[in-house]
Amino acid sequence: MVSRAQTHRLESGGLIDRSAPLNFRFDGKTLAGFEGDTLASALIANGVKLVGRSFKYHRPRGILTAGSEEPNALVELRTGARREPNTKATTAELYDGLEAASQNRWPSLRHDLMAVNQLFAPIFVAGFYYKTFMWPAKFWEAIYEPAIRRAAGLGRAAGVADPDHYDKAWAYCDVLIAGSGPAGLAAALAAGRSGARVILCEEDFALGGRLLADGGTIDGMTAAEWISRTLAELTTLPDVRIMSRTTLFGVYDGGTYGAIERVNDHLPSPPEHQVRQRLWRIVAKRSIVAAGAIERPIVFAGNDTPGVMMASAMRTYVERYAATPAKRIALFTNNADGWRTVEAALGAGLQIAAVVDARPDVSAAHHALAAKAEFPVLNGSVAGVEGGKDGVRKISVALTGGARAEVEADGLAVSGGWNPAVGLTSYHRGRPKWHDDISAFVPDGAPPGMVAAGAANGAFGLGACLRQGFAAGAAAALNAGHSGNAGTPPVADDEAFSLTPLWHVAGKGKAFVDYQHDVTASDIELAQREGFESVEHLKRYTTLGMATDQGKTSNVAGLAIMAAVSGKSIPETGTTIYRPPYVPVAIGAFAGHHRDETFHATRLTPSHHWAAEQDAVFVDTGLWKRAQWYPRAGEKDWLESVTREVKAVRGGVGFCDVSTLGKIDVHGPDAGAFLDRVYINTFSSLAVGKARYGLMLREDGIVYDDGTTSRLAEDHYFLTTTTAKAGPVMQHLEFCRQVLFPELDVQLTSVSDQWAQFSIAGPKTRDLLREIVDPAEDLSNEGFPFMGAREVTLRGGIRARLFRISFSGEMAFEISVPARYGDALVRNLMLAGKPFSVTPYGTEALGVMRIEKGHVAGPELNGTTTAADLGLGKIMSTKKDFIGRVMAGREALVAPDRQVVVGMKPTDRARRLRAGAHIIPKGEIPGSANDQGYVTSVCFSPTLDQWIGLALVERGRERIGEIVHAHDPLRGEDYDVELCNPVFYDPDGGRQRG
Amino acid sequence: MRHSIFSLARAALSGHKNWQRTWRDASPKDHYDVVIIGGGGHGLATAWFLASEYGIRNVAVLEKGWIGSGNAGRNTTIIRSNYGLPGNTGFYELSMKLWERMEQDLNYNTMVSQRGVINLYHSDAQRDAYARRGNTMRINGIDAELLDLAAVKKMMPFLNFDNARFPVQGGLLQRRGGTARHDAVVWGYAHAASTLGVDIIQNCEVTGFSRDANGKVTGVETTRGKIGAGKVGMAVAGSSSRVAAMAGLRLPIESHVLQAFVSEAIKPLIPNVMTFGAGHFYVSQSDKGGLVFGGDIDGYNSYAQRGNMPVMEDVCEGGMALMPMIGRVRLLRQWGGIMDMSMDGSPIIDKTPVDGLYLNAGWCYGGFKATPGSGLVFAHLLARDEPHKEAARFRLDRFRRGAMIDEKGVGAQPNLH
Amino acid sequence: MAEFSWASRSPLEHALVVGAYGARDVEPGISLTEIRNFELIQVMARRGKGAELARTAKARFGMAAPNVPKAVSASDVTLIWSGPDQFLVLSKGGKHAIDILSEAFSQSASLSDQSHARVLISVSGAKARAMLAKLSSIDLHPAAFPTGTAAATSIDHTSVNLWRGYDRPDGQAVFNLLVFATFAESLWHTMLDAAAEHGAEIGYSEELG
Amino acid sequence: MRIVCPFCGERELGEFTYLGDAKPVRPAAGASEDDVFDYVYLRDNIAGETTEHWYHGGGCRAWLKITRNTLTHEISSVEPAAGAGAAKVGA
Repeated sequence: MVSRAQTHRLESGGLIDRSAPLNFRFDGKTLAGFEGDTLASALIANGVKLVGRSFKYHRPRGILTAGSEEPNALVELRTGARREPNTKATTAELYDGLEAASQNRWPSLRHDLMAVNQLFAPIFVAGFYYKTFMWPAKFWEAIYEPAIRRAAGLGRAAGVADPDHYDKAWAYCDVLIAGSGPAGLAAALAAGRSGARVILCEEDFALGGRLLADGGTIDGMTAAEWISRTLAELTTLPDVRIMSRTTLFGVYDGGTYGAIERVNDHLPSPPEHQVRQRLWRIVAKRSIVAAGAIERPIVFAGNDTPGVMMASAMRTYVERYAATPAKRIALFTNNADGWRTVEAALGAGLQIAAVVDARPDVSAAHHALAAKAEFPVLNGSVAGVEGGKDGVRKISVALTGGARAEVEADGLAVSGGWNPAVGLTSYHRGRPKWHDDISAFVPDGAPPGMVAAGAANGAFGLGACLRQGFAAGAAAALNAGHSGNAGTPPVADDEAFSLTPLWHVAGKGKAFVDYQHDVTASDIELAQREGFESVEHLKRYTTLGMATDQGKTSNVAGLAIMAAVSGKSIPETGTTIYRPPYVPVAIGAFAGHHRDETFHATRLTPSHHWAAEQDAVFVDTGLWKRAQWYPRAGEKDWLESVTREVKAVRGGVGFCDVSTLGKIDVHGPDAGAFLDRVYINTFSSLAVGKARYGLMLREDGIVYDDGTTSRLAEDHYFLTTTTAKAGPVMQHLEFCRQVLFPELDVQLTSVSDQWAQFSIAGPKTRDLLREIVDPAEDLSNEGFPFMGAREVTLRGGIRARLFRISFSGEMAFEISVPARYGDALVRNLMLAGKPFSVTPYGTEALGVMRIEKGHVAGPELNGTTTAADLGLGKIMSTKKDFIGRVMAGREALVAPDRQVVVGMKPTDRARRLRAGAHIIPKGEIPGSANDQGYVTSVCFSPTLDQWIGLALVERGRERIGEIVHAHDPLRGEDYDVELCNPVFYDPDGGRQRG
Repeated sequence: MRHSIFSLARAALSGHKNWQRTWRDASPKDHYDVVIIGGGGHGLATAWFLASEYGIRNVAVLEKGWIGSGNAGRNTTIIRSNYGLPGNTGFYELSMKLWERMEQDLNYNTMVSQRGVINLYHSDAQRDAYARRGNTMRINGIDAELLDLAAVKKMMPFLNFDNARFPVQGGLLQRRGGTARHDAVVWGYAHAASTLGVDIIQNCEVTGFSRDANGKVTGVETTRGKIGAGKVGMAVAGSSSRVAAMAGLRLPIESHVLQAFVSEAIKPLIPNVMTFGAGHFYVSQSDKGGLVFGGDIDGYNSYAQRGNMPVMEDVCEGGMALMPMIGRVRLLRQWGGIMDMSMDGSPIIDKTPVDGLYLNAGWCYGGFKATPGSGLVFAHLLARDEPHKEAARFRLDRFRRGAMIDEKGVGAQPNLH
Repeated sequence: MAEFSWASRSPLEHALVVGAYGARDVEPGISLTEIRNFELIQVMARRGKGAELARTAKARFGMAAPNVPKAVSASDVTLIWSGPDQFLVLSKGGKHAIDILSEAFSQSASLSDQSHARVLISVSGAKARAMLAKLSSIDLHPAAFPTGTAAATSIDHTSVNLWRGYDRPDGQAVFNLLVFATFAESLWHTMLDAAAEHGAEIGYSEELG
Repeated sequence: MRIVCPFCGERELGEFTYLGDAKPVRPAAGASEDDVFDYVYLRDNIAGETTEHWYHGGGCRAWLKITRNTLTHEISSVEPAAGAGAAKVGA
């Protein structure tokens, strides 16, 4: 039974389910509706006319349309963290408990104090702000801008994290169809019957498009009957997929389309484990745009009064929702189609006050209808509307010939004709073509594989829509390689379509073109007067068409008016560029799963879970989580832990997971020759069983990456990269192999994840290793000298690789085992290391020891330094060609005054250093002229018991011993430092060779 | 008519019937002292500085479409001078100082809004790099502050601090940075330059160069006929290679698409300009209420002024990683501009090997914020035939000499800058 | 002298929880099974040795190695195409371990052991395709991706080898995924998120399917 | 964009990485600084059809030569790099 509250609901008819009543709240007031309603239709059924306030003047606004083109009826939907500003009431599906609030008003919708803006309307014309608010300069940020920002902006975002989930998915089809109206359904039938994989997207929750409101007879059936039969057949076809609540919003290269599925927006919140919305990337061989057309307003004084509604929308509310926007309706039309609203209204027992028809001749049938229903047909135009918050009261009509008339009505239906939805067909910067017969822009070409059909293609008759849709469906299927029998097309009559173009009725009072942005006809005239004649200038100067409705109702009228005032034709004036998305899409949907902690994937080392058991502190390095240090009970800060770890290594033995290094198998007879071309130093001469440090340049001569590479066999090298460059170096080497040096017989395979690799360092390294490694293996200095590399067997028979290389400067080995044994190896090292109090150390201690040792790393390999800058010029071979050799010789890269790596320590031993400080000659006032370098890496050195650092300093190596000034205004620090040898620890390297 | 609240009120009384064109709609003359190709912000600013600073008023600006139809109208409106390398630092600060007096200079409100630009950092290494950069700025007299986590939380409590993949640790803040209304900058320079006698000629596409026997450029051939010129300046970022090719030049430049996005208008949510340090995302909120945001270039050479979907997703992922509160805010429009990506990520302002032809190009992402500075130094070069001191390092031969200005340190791969 | 255990630990040992996951009110639409402890060898032909490699492979495995994106199986081994002139050898029990194969292919190919570099996950069930559509950009429609089809592709910006094995006894398609070991735990969580709405049955096995 | 990898078939853009114009050829050993400079720094930057190096890193790891229109993004041909796979090249 019809709830008492629904004063404007018809007793019968419509596609609502009267057995499923729903309660909802609008601005705190509880109202009732039915399943099948939109928020807009339910508001109408409850007699609500005032729904929102406009952007600039805060004028009262009602519901203009019944679709995603709605400029006025925008609300804040839902509450709290789920609040969605600017939600179109016309597309929001009603659910029980829905909460909506009007926006952009204060304190209330009925009494909006911001409406005082209307008093200043004479000043707030298009572009007014460009001409004022300039004095005094400081006032902009302080006063004007905050006021403007507060006044603008429509709805309020939640301001807290979105609690809902989103995901993204891929779909493939032969034929993609946008729209489920007569053209779309006919296309799906033809393509599906032909055997094609079909996806049909419909943004509405009900299928049928305009048929749902306009009805009609197809194959002798009612539209409703035909829709259900068609859907029934489509579901029997194996590869036809119908996606309702899904808007196709964009077309991208290579036949990739973007669509947004509102999976659970029709519920208060998504069920557990389900997403709110899903972003689809649909790959289609062919696509058919059957997105219909949008009825366009006529611009006249007072055309934004609540109760003024598009004619097609008004009959949609009556026919589909059994809701009556008004009891006594006037129609203002310039075409025959508008009259359907009269028929619908009469059919629902509503009164017609009058029809104002701008066409010179109205059909006999319509005259007969008027006579029968006893309403006048006035030849002329609506020149003004009396009314306000509570809707339309009276309409004044300028009759052809000059006389005036007045009509009492509480609702005005307007039809200015129809604009095909040309968005999708124009997103590759295509420009639609003007068709005089329907006075509208029609697609002129489209992205590859796409065609338009039906109203979207300018075919407004039902019969034509079916024919075009069916033909397009069959053709698309055939082009996609499916030649099955498409059967016979559905048949219907074509209504006559006659239209007399009418865009703007001159007259007193504000006449709106862009309702939401309050752009009036006079704004467009002003823009033209000021030289903003190009439609793009017009758009940017007046903000025409830039609101949330993307100008769906305003663009064409706007440029028609511009054409008129600038004395050009509409096609000459042209359209702006159409931009995706077709409807606004939640940012969360584009992100999908990739937000918060799942923003990017995470890489874990083989010892990760063991380290976590030790309460290690982890640091993000690229995608990796690495143990940064291992705090112990009683240690007051990271520095204390790191210092302990360093001392433990220098004094005994420690180990560190270095599995994050990039590892590459370089195989083949030409492996050595290949490495000679990618490294600045030579590897073909490296003996089997030996490792060597290597440095790579970019082709522009700048240092790219470094690492040790070992020769495990004549035709097998094991190359390591830095953690950061693992991926890029692999790509670079493949480029060298496949593109630059294809004649070399070399193969590359990333084995980064195959090996768990640990650095074991400290004077007691051998003692520990002997516990782990099979006793038969000779680890003596003779049996396994510095820079040796070979496979060994561990106790228990596991095969491993040992590399005698040192980053810490201590006697050290790197050991690698197959990754799934990494966890066991760590535990065994701890077990075997007990007697030597073996100490796991993290990346901080690693960093400290490399700085003490003067090894360069990320902060020095910063993409602007040369080998010589890093003190590695001497290893650059002069006897061979290699990547970067020639460009490295350019004058500015070999200039004597370059900034080069040097060590530094504060003259005040107690002083802490910070990276990022700049180096200024002592006693000089800092300026760009004497800014001679900067500090790259610093650490507290437990070994030297003071802070030390590395810096890039002009002529640094010639200035060892010089006292310079470290200038750090950001942190308010200034102090003297002494430039010194970057190798602070064991300069002759005795310890690592010992 | 001079703009002021009073003139506006006066105009209102007369129903705004008396407003003149914002700039004269000029037709080409036979000859100009200087012809500038490109009616974007840089070209129009150059013309205005030539007329106002260097007294050269017989100037034409040629625009193939409507003024501001290139990157001047397709950017994310950010202004800042937080660069770290010699050459960039001084130049962008010169530009920032010109932004600060632009409205008074032009008598046009370009809505310069110094709301602050903050670059967030997420690791110690990033902090150190920002410290180096911030100190460079301070040493050059530019405002810069290094904020710690607490300060960032205070300023932007809405960021994702609790469950972020790459937690924010702090940020480098330039309070004088901010935004400006991009179209208004174009119209403002057009308005002011036109007032000083500069001819702004729209729908006039350059199709070739006129050269004399010695190869000197003596003018341009256009869709509106030959136009003679004492000097010709190119300010056509996005099309630099195509125009230069007409003079037989190859440039160290590639054209790439940079997308930008705007959301539906919402009430004030984001107070400043932010860049995410662990992904490709930067954002500010326009005075109209839209979130204006962007990220990385699409990654391949392109002259198609439209974006692809993977980058669109990548940018929104960055946004949702940094501030998941924007999940329900809707993306309203997506567009793409064509960037002049140079081989070191920094611009080129120099004479060319062709006598009489001057180049202003290679702006990468820096084009909009550089607009006034670019106009001044390019005007200086055109007027004096020697580089302005703040543009002395933007020479064309720096690549040959190895004197690159590579802020990102990625080398000669434009799509990585 | 300490006694060592060399327990092999799967990268998923921490994250994989046997049992039901996600939606409970529905019949589990997906089963996710990790296959543990296998041998996986990358075989890449040397320059100009493609044909020789093919011959050797046929002799060695009794079937031709795939030279297009396919996976072929014999009783004791599966050969998975992984790129031009290269394939992966998946087996158990050491018969096709690195040392043995290196011997066999020494003249024609370069081999790298990947046994520990990958995690093998098998995805099947009525909703397997719906779930994989969220992770993979490959068209898995039966006509486009029949049994035996393989793809070297990416999930979550990470390289994976994906191939369709023999259908389950109940006729459901089975999709096998080789993912990088150090990414495995992270990808596993992504897969669980994708599976949750359909309800998933989680398990692991020592048997190659 | 969709790229038809000659080895894998049609794949989405995300699997590929772009390097740039494939026309410049790396000068042989002993080339002059000018020649190498030209190779490293100067570009035709054509608006229209151009041949480029792309890497199928998210797939079979083959380097490809792709002919693509920079105005429309339409791809007219995709070829493997000379040294992709085990192709025998030169000596």
